[in-house]
Amino acid sequence: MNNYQIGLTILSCVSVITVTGVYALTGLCGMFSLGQAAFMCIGAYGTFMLTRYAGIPLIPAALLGVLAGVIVAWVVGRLTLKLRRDYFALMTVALGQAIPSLVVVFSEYTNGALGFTKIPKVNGLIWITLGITVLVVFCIRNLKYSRYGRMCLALKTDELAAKSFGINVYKLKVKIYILASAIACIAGILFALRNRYIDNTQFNWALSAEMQIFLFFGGSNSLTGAVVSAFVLKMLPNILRNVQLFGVSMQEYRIILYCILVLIILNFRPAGIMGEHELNFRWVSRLTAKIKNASGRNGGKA
Amino acid sequence: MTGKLFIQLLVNGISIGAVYALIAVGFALVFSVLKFSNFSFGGTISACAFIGFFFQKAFNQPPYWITVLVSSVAGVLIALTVDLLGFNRIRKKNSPKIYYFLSSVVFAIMIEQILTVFYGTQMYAFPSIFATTTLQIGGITFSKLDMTILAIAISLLVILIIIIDKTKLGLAIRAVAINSNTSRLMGINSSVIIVLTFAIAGFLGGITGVMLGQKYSVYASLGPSMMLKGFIASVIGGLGSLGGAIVAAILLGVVEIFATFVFGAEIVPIVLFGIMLIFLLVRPQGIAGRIAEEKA
Amino acid sequence: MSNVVLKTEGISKSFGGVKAVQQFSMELHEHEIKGIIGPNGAGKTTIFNLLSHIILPDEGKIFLLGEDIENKSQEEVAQMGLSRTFQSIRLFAGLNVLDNVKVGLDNEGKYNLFDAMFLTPRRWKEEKRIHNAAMECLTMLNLEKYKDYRSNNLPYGIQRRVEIARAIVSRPKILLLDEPAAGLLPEEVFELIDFIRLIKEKFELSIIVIEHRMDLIMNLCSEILVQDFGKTIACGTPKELQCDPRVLAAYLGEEE
Amino acid sequence: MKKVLALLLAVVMVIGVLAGCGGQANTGGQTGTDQPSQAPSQSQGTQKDLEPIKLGNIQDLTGSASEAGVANAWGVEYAVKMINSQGGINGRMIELYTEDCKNDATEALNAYRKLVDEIGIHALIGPPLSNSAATWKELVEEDQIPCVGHFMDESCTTDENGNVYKYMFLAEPGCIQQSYSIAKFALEKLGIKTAGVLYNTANAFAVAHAKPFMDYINAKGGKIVVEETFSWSDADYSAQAAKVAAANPDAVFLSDYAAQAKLCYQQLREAGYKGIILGANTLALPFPTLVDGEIYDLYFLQNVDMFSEGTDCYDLLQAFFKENPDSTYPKVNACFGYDAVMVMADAMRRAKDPTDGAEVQALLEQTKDVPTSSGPITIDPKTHRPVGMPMYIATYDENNNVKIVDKIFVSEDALK
Repeated sequence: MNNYQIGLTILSCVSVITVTGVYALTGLCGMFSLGQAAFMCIGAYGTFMLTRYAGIPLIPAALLGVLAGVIVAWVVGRLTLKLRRDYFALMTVALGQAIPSLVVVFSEYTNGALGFTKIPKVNGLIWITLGITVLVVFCIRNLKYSRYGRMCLALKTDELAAKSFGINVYKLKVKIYILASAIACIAGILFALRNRYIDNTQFNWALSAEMQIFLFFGGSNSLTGAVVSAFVLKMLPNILRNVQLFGVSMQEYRIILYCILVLIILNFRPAGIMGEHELNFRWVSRLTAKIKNASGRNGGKA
Repeated sequence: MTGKLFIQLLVNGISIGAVYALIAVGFALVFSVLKFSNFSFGGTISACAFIGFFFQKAFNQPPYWITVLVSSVAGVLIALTVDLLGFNRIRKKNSPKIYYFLSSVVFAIMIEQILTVFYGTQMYAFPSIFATTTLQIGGITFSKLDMTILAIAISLLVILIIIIDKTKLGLAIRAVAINSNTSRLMGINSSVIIVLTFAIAGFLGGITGVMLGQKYSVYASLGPSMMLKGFIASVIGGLGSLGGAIVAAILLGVVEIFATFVFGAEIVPIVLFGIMLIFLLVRPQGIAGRIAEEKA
Repeated sequence: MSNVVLKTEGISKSFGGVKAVQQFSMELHEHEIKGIIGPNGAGKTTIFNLLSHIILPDEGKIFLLGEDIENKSQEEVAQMGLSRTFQSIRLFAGLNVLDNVKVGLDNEGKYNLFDAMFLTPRRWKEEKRIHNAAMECLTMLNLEKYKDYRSNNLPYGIQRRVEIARAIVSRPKILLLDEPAAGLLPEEVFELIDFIRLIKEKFELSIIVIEHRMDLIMNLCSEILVQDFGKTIACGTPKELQCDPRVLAAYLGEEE
Repeated sequence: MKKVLALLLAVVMVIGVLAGCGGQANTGGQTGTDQPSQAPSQSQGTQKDLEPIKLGNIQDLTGSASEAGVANAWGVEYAVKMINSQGGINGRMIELYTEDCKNDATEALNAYRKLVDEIGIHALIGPPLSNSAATWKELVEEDQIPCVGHFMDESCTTDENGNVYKYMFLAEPGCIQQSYSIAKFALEKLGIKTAGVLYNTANAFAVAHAKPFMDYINAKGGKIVVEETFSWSDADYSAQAAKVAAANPDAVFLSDYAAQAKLCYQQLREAGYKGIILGANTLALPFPTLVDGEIYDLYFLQNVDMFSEGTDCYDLLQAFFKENPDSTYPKVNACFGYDAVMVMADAMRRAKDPTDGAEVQALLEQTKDVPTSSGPITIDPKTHRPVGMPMYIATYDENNNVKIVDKIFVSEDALK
C-alpha cells in the first residue's frame, strides 16, 4: 500500500472508531446524539495544544485530551440525560456548535480559523490506528454481550420496565455517554495525527450526522453492520473519486446518494442492512483460513 | 449605552426574534403531534427560499405576494413529500422515535446537499422590494424589511394561534397532540391531522424561506443555520408549546443581539448553549410550563 | 401471622381533579397472596405504581420491609426487593428470553464497565453466575426450552410467564402482579394459578395480585381488597366477600 | 471480533488493489473532472528527459468555493496548454492532473496524497484558499514537491517564527500586503482618521486581512475605534452594525467572502452608517448584484486591472470569456491559475532536471521578473512571497461598473 491508500485506511478506521462509539450510544442505549464530532474536536485540540504549548509528550497529552472530553461529557450528560430523549438530542446539536466556536474564541492558542498545525508526525500510524480500532471494536463487542449491554438494550426498549429491575437508567446512560465520547476523542486524536492539520469547520454537525447515517445503514442493532458500513462508506467515495456516472462525478453526489440509500433502508428495512445479525464466530472460522492466506500479515492479529 | 441605542437594539432583537419565532413554531407544531424534533425543517426553509427566488426570476418579478404564495405552496409540497418519503412508513410501522430523528436528519442533509451541489457555487439575492431600505422614527432607524417581516410574522402567528385555539381543526390537532391513539378512537382521523400539521408547518416554512432569503440572500445553509435558534427557542419555550416557543424566540432574539453587542459574536453560541443548559436544569418544563411526559 | 413485609398508611394520589387513590391502607404479610379487585378506573394500577414508586403519593406513607421509602427512587425500591410485572407485557423486545431474565439479575452483577470491555476473569465468573441463576430460574419454571426465542415470537401465555420469571429471578421479597391473566384462555388461567402457587413456594414470595378474573383471585388469595373510585370499599377473605352486597354492586354486577 | 477486523483488512486489501488499478487506468485518460492537457503527439523518446513532467493541480472544483476554483483551474489548464503548444519545458511536455478539494481540509489532504503517492507528481499548483493548502504545507517538504499557488495567508508560506515552509511559494501579494494597501489608500487618499473593522473570526481569509489592516491604521496615525466580529453560523449582524454605526468611524473595513460582506454592507447601511466602506478583493463583481439598495463610498482591492484593454490579464480574460460564454463578469482567479503555472514553468525551464523537486525548489527561490498576467513576479527567498507587486484599488460607479482608482505599492515590511 502506498501512503495514499494508508491515509485512506486510517481515515476509514477513524470512521469505524467513531461509529463504534455511536453504536454504544445509539444502537445500545437509544440515545440520539448529533454532537459526537464536538468530542473529536475536544480530543484533537486538547491533545495537540498540550503537545505544542506545554511540551507534554504525545501519549500523556492524548490521555489528558480524552480526559477533557470525558469531563465535558460528564457535565453535559449529568445535566441532560435525566430529561426526555428529545432534549438530549437537541442539546447535543447545540453542543456540536458551541465547541467549535470555542476554538474560534481561543484563536490566540488554537490559531482559530487559520487551522492548527505542528502536529507531530507519528511513524507507523496505520498500525497504531488499526490496533486501536480493533481494541475499540473488541471492547464494544464485549460490552454488548455483558450485563451492561443487556441493561442498555433493556433501557432502550423500555426505560420504565428497566427501572423496575433496579437499573439506574440515568447513571447507566451517563456512563455510556462518557464512554462514547471518550471513544470519539480518541478518534479525533487519530484524525488529527493523520491529517496533521485541524480546523474548527471540520468538526461540524454534518460529521456527527454522517456517523448516524453510517450506523443506521449497517443496522443500528448490529455492531458488525455498523463497523462494516462505517469502513466501506467512508472508503467508497475515494475509490469512486474519478468515476463518472451519467456525466457527473460520483464523489460530488455521494452524500446525496447515501441519504437516498438510508431513506430506502429506513422505509423498507428499518433494521439496517445487517438487521440484528452479528458476524458469527462459526461463520468466520470457515472463512478465516482463506483470509489468512490472503493477508498473511494479519494472521497474528486474527 | 444610550437610551436610543438601547431601543434600537431592542427593535433589532425583536425583529430577529420574530424570524426565530416562525421557525420555532413550525418546529413546535410538528413536535406537538409527532413528538420528535424535525431537523428537516431547516432544509425546507432553504429550498423554499430557492424556489421563491427562481420563481421571481423566471416570471420577471411578479407581484411580491405571488412569490410568497408560490413559495409557501412549495413549502407545503416539500413538507408533504418529506412526510410521505420519510415518516409515513415509519409511523405506520410504529417504529421507535429514533427513526424519525434519523429520517429528519437525513432529509436535512440531503436538501442542503442538493442545493449546494446544484446551486451552491453562486450567490442569489432577491431584488429589493423597497426603494429606500430604512425609515427614521425619533432617531431610531427601522429597516423597512425587518418591520415587514415582523408584521407578517406576528400576523401569521396570531392567525395560527386562532386556528389552534378556536377551530375544529385546531381542536383535532390538540387532541392528536395529547394522544393520537385515543383521538383515533374518538373519531379523529389522526393520520390526516398529522399530514395537515406537516402542511401547516411547511406553509410557515415557505413564507419563512422567502423572508429570510429577502433579508439574508439565498444560500443552501440559510435554513439550517437559523434552525438551531428555532430549536433552542422551542426548548426554552417548552417542547411542543406554541405560545412558549413564540415568547422564547423573541427573548432569544433580544438576548442574542444584546449578547453580541456586549460580549461579541464569538461568545454567542456558548451563551445560548449555557442558557439552554440552565433552563433545562432550572425549569425543564420550559416557559410554557408544560412538559410532554413520557408515558408511564 | 408472620411479619409484615409491606405496609401502607393512608396513601392518596390524584391526577388533576381525579382522586385515583384515596387513603389506601393495607398490610402484606410474609408468604401471603393478597388480591386487589375493582372495576376499571378504580385506581388499582395506580396503587402498584405508587408501591413501586413510579409515581409518588400525594400523602401517606409506604413501608417496605419496615423502612419508609419516601426518599427512595424507583430503582432503589426495586433493589430493596420489590418486583413487579405490568398490565401490558413489557418484555424487552431486543433481547431473547434468557437475556430478558438475565436483565433481572444484571443490576447486581459484580463487575464493572472495565471488566465488561476487557473480559477480565471477574467478568467471566460473574457472567457464569448470572447465566446459571437465570437458567436455574427458567428450568424451575419449565421455560428453559424457550431460552433462545425472541420474546415477541412467543405465545401470550408464555410471555406472561417469562415476564414473571424475569421479575423473580433476583429473588425479591415481594412481587406485584398486574393482571397476570389478562388475555389468557380459561385453561391457561388454571395453569397460571398453579404457576403462581409454584413460584410463591419456591421463591418464598409475598404477592399482591390485581385481577379481573374472579376464579384466579378466589383460588389464590388469602385476603382481597375491593377498590372502587379510588376507595377501598371492602376487605376480607374470598368467602366473606363472595356474599358482600357492596362488592356485588360495585364490581361483580358489572362483570359479564 | 478480531476476525471481523481480519475480514475488514481483507476488504481494505481488495479496495487497495482496486484503487491502485483505478489510478493506473487514469494516468492516460481522464483525471479529476478535467482532461489532462495531453502532449500533442510527437516522437516519444525512451530517454528519461523526454518523459512528460507530471504537474498536480488541486482546486475547489465543487463545493462552496467552486466559483473561484473552477476559474482557477481553467487558468492552470490554459497555461499548460499554451506551454505545451510552444514545445513544453525544454522539450518536455507537461501532463496535468487536476483534483478537487471541495474547500475541505480532509479532502484537500486526500487529493494531495493521491497525486503524490498514486500519480507521482513532480510539482503542484495550489488553490487560492489557504485552509486547503495549509494541510500540506509541512508535507511538501517531506515529499519534495514544490508548490506554487495563491494561498494568500502568510501562514501558508512562513510559520509564526518567520521560518519559510521551504516548498511553498505564493504568486500574489499576501494578505498583509493587500490589507496594508487598502489601509494606506484610506489614510493617504481618502484622508480618514478613524476606522472600524467588521470581520468573520471563523474565516481564515477574513482574519488574515483584518489584523494587518488594524496594525497599519494604528501605526500610521489613524485609530481603530471599533472592532466587531461574527462567525459562519450568524446571519444577522445588526448588533455589530449598530455598534459600528454608534462609533461612527470615517471608514469601515469589511473582511469576509462576498455573501457575508454583502450582509455586512447592507446592515451597516441600514444601521445608519453613512461613511466609507472598504473591502478585500471579495467585494469585486458580482458584489453589487447581491446588495439590496444603493452602493456608495465603497472601495475594494483588486489584484489586477481587468478592465483596461491592452494588459496581459485583459487578453487572458478575453480568452476566458471565449471558452466560458456563460461567465458574466471577469474572474481574477483565471489569471491566478495562469500566473502560478508561469512561475513554476520558469523555474523548471532553468532546471537541469525539471522533475527534481529539490532543484526546482531552489530555483523557485531565485524567481525574478517572471512575466505573468499580473505583471512581473519576483519572489523573496526569505518569505517565498512576491515583492514589488502592486495592488489596485477599485470602486463602483453609479451603474455599478468597476472603476480602478489607484495603484498602491506597499511592502509587507512597511511597519518593521
